[in-house]
Amino acid sequence: MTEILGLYNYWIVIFLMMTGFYIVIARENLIKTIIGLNIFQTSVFLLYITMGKVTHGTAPILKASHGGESHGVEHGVEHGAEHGHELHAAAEGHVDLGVDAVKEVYSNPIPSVLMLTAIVVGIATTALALALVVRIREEYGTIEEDEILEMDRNS
Amino acid sequence: MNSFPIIRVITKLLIPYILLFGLYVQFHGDFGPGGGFQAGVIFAAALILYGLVYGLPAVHKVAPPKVIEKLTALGLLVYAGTGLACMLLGGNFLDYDMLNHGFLTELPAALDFLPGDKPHHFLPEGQHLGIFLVELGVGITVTAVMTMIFYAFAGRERVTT
Amino acid sequence: MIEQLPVLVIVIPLMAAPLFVLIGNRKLVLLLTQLVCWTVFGITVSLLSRMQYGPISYELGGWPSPYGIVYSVDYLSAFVMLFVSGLAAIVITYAPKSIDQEVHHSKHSLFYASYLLCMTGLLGMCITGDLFNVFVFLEISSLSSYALISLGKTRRAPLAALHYLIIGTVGATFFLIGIGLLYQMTGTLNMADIASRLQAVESSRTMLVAFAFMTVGLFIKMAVFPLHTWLPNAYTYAPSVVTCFIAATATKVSVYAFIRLIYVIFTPQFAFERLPLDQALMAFSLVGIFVASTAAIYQTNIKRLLAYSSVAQIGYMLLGISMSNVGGLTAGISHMFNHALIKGGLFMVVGCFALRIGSLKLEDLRGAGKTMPLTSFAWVVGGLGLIGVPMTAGFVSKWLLLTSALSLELWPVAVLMLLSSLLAVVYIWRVVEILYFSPASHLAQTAKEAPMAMLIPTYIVIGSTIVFGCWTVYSAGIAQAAAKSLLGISQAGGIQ
Amino acid sequence: MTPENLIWVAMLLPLVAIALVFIVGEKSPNIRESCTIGISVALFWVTTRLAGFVFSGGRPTFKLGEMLPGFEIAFTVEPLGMLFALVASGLWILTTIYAIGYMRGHHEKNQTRFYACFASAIFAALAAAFAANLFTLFVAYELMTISTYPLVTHHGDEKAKKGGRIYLGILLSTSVAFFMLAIAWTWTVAGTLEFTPGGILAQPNIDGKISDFQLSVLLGLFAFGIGKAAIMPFHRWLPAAMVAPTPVSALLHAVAVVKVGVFSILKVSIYIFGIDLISETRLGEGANPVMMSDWLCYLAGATILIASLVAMTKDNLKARLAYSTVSQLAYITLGAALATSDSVIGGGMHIAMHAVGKITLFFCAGAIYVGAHKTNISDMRGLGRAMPLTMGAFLLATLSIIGLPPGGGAWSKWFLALGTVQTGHFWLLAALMVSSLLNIAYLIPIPIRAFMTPIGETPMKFKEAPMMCVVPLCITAVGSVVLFFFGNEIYDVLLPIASSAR
Repeated sequence: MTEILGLYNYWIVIFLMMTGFYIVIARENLIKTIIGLNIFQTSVFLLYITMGKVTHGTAPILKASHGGESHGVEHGVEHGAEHGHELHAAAEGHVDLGVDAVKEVYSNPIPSVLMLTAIVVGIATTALALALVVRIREEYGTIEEDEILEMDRNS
Repeated sequence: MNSFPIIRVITKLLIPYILLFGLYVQFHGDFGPGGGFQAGVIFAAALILYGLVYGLPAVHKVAPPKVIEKLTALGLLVYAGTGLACMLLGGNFLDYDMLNHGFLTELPAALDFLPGDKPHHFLPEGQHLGIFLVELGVGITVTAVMTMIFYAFAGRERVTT
Repeated sequence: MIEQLPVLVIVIPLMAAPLFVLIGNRKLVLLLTQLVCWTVFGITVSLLSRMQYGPISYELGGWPSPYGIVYSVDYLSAFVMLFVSGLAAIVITYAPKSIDQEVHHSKHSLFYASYLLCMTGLLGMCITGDLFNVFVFLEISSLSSYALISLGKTRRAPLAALHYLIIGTVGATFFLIGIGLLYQMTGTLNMADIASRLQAVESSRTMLVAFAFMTVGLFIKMAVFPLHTWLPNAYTYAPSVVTCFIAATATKVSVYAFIRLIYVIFTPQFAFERLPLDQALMAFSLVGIFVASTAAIYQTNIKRLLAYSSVAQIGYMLLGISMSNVGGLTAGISHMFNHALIKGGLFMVVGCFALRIGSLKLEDLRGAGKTMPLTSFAWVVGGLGLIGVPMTAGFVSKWLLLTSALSLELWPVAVLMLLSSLLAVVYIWRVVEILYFSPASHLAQTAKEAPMAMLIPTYIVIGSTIVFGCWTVYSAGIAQAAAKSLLGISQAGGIQ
Repeated sequence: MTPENLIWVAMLLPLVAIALVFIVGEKSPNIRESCTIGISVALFWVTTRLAGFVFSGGRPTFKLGEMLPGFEIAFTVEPLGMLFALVASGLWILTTIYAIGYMRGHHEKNQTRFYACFASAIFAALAAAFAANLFTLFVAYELMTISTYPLVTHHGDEKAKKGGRIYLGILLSTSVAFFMLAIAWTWTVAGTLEFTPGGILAQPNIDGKISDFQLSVLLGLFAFGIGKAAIMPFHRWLPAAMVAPTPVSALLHAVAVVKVGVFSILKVSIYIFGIDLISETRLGEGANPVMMSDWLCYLAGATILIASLVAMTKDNLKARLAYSTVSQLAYITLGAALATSDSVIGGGMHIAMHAVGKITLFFCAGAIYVGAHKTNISDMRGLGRAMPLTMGAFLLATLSIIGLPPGGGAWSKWFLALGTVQTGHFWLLAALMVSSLLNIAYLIPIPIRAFMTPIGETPMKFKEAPMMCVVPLCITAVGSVVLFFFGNEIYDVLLPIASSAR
């Protein structure tokens, strides 16, 4: 039971995903289709973000004592390698940052960062889709797909 | 919505703070949470709010569509230009470490008298400078794009069916 | 600067696109677009010529792999980039007159910017070694192609673009889900790193789900048979130039991504031995070839006819990929190249017809062979390539496919494949008869021959299908090198 | 010039002709046609030079390059191909002269396209004749199909379009569906496609890569895949192609196209299977195992008889000749399928004999059409008096086709009959004899009716076709008789291909 309930975030994701997908498939109204598409995309954002969250973890901000110094001094590959390693460790959920053995648990920032990009993509898609719908309405005078197809068939 | 004085006044009061908050988010981007995208959206929110309340002509005066269109491109160019600059300085694309300039990075002695904790950096360099520039570019583009989307939809004629 | 070439492929068009918006002058932008496209083509040529010294990898921002984003160039990606950028360049050289007629002047600079962005996205998908980056570039190319398609003259164009957008976004989101699940399992996004970590994970359920999502997502993007519904409308209603470019390159790049997915990330053992994907692919592609070719026979619009033929041709590529031996993979990869040339060329011919006749209905094209002899002849040559007549590029890939099917003793596949190419004879020859041996239609009678500025690029592409039909060192030869290097990765698993 | 150079010069000449024809174009037809004639004469001279080398035992080779890894475009000249090339290039001269008379007499359109396609068909025929491997042969074979399509649909009307559709449809379908499959199969089994004396499939057969039964299936794929050989039921394209102008029917459907088909079948049986493999592989258990090619022999026999019978029913002269061609082509296929050295030589000989005879008949049909505007045999009553030269030539050629001395066809039929006896196929011998009778029945009445009519009924308003038409047909008619006296020479020339097996 706990296994099923403990994964509640996935249940939510799946529920949203299917809701969105259903709307995309079933709705004739173009705007509603786009809304469905948005819900569908959002569910994926949630999937990523919940995946990155580590229980009791905080935001992954490096303390000045650690991050601040290292940034100014190290360069290039060394720097990158260390940085990458941290991120990588964070990805696995248990993080041991800093030599002074301060055990702090961070959430994995990468999924959130990825989603930032995906959100941008989503916005662009939605904007473009809406723009297309506006043009369609100007041309056909309706945004009901079945009516549009009917008009196309007749013309 | 021109005829609701309360909304007009409140909007006028709100907009400076929205803009200020946008700036905060923008310039905090290379230190902590925040950055160009969020800042851009906040900025654009201010413009859109203005447009909603005072009408499209008013906001066109503040941010002419032509300018906004060019800004979209400009922001992207700032971003890519930063990467290109790194390349021209001998590194890989977006290798910010190439942006180290060694100019006024430490606080000058003349300013020692300032009270409080002394900041680490005076002028950002390397990674900080790179991220700052990139975020700036992103901020400009996002502001412009968001506003442009608003313009595009708000500027359409009403269709009569 | 030479070591910077991999990133320049992306950066140059990416920076040029916003620059165009700033410039805004129609003529200047056109000139710059052509300049950029040819430069990028030059870079990809030099990248490919460097392949004999081994693959190149480029670390973005100096962050080493697997932490940073890596651009990696090997035979396969260099080859695909070469023909994508090459066709982009030749199509844009051909484009001005056609665009002048079909796209409103105020939109030209935005059109060229979108064109470059689309190319950037396609090239990026090829070059990047980071899985999430693939998604980003996929969306860049898709978004710009939605925009380009919606610029078509008829009012159906926006609707076709919107349909494509909805289906395409669902596909891309599926791909994104797959990436997420893979990331969850391996904690990395670098393709090579994922591959090595997946070997440790015995095929878990997550892996299966991830694989399924990504495969279906890409199937939508490459218009594999039952998921192809967006393609005919999108190709038909887009401006001619856009159709030339997208039809020649976009689906091929998705096929490329699919090859990477199977051969680099999941390994063919997983896809073809543990899962019966090879049989499924064969079934899908054969059914697709037959259904789409038959559909092509019954079309009355020449662009839609070619669109259905594209759906069918994707089947041949997948057929080759599903064989998972050097021969089959070589056939699949070289068919990507050959078909890009042939279909690009044929759509360029169609663009010439659109310019001079103004209609793409077959009945309006009747007798165009008299008034537009050069254009019509280009159709014949390209059509022969599509059918797969010897000495044309199409024959090379079909021959490779046939021999490798026989070497695997896939008799039914070989026979069905040959029978299916007879369908191509029917739909190509139908048009040939209409062009040459029918009483001229009202529109075709008064048409003039297409301008040289369009005919010369068309003939370069069509001519190259003959050149690469007779001389295959740089088409099938490179495809074979790519296939070998792909299978070299999986040789440990004992795939032949 | 070395023989190696002669090969590529020979193949280059038709290409030059294409270029010249296009450059000169409609502007000055006289120059265009003299170019074609000049080049065809040059080509004939080159092939005779080459023939000198080849018939004295040389096997010059010319490699053009690798088209695909492992698949070369290469040319090697051996006697059978040389004979075919000689026939094709020699008859090209005559056909060109004839075509000038015919096309001008008829005011045909699109003559530039006509001559260009003609030259490219000759190019394809030469490439096929010289092909060193099956792959090159296939490429040339397809090139032939494509380049002759515009000739078939030359008139551009609905009937021509329909004929062209059948022509292209059957030839392309069979070659793609069967021929290509057969080649790919051969390649996967044998690892080579080189034409090798003694065949390349014997070793894989011993190694068990291909069973006896599969060999038979492969032979079937080849026989049906080479649709140009017009084995029933894939013969429909040949009558359909008769919508073409007569010179086209003459050269292409008596010489180049159909002969490429049977030539390919001979090549395959001699150099891919090897006649020993065909004749020694037996299918079935028990006391009476059958030869693996038996079914093909009987199919060819059936084609011979059925096509002859169909020919009798045709009143249109060209249609009758077309079905006669189907029947005659099956002789050659029969020779390949019987796979004895005599039958193979007979088949090879028949390529030359039938070509010269049948082209004469077609020339005559065209001349009658030009001179008297008649296409139906029933209308030709008494024409012999008006057109004595034409009908006389017709009679001579008829003798050769039937296989009566002094027609050249007598020899090839003789060797084919020998082949049937050697392999014990007495039913086929009977078929050959019956078909000769049928030939008499459907060909002889034509000249007889033309000459043997009372003078009163003779319509005297017709006269001979232009000299450009009549001279070539007289030459070929004489040629078909002359060949009878050179039977021994041809036999000696072709002997190496049959004896190379061991």
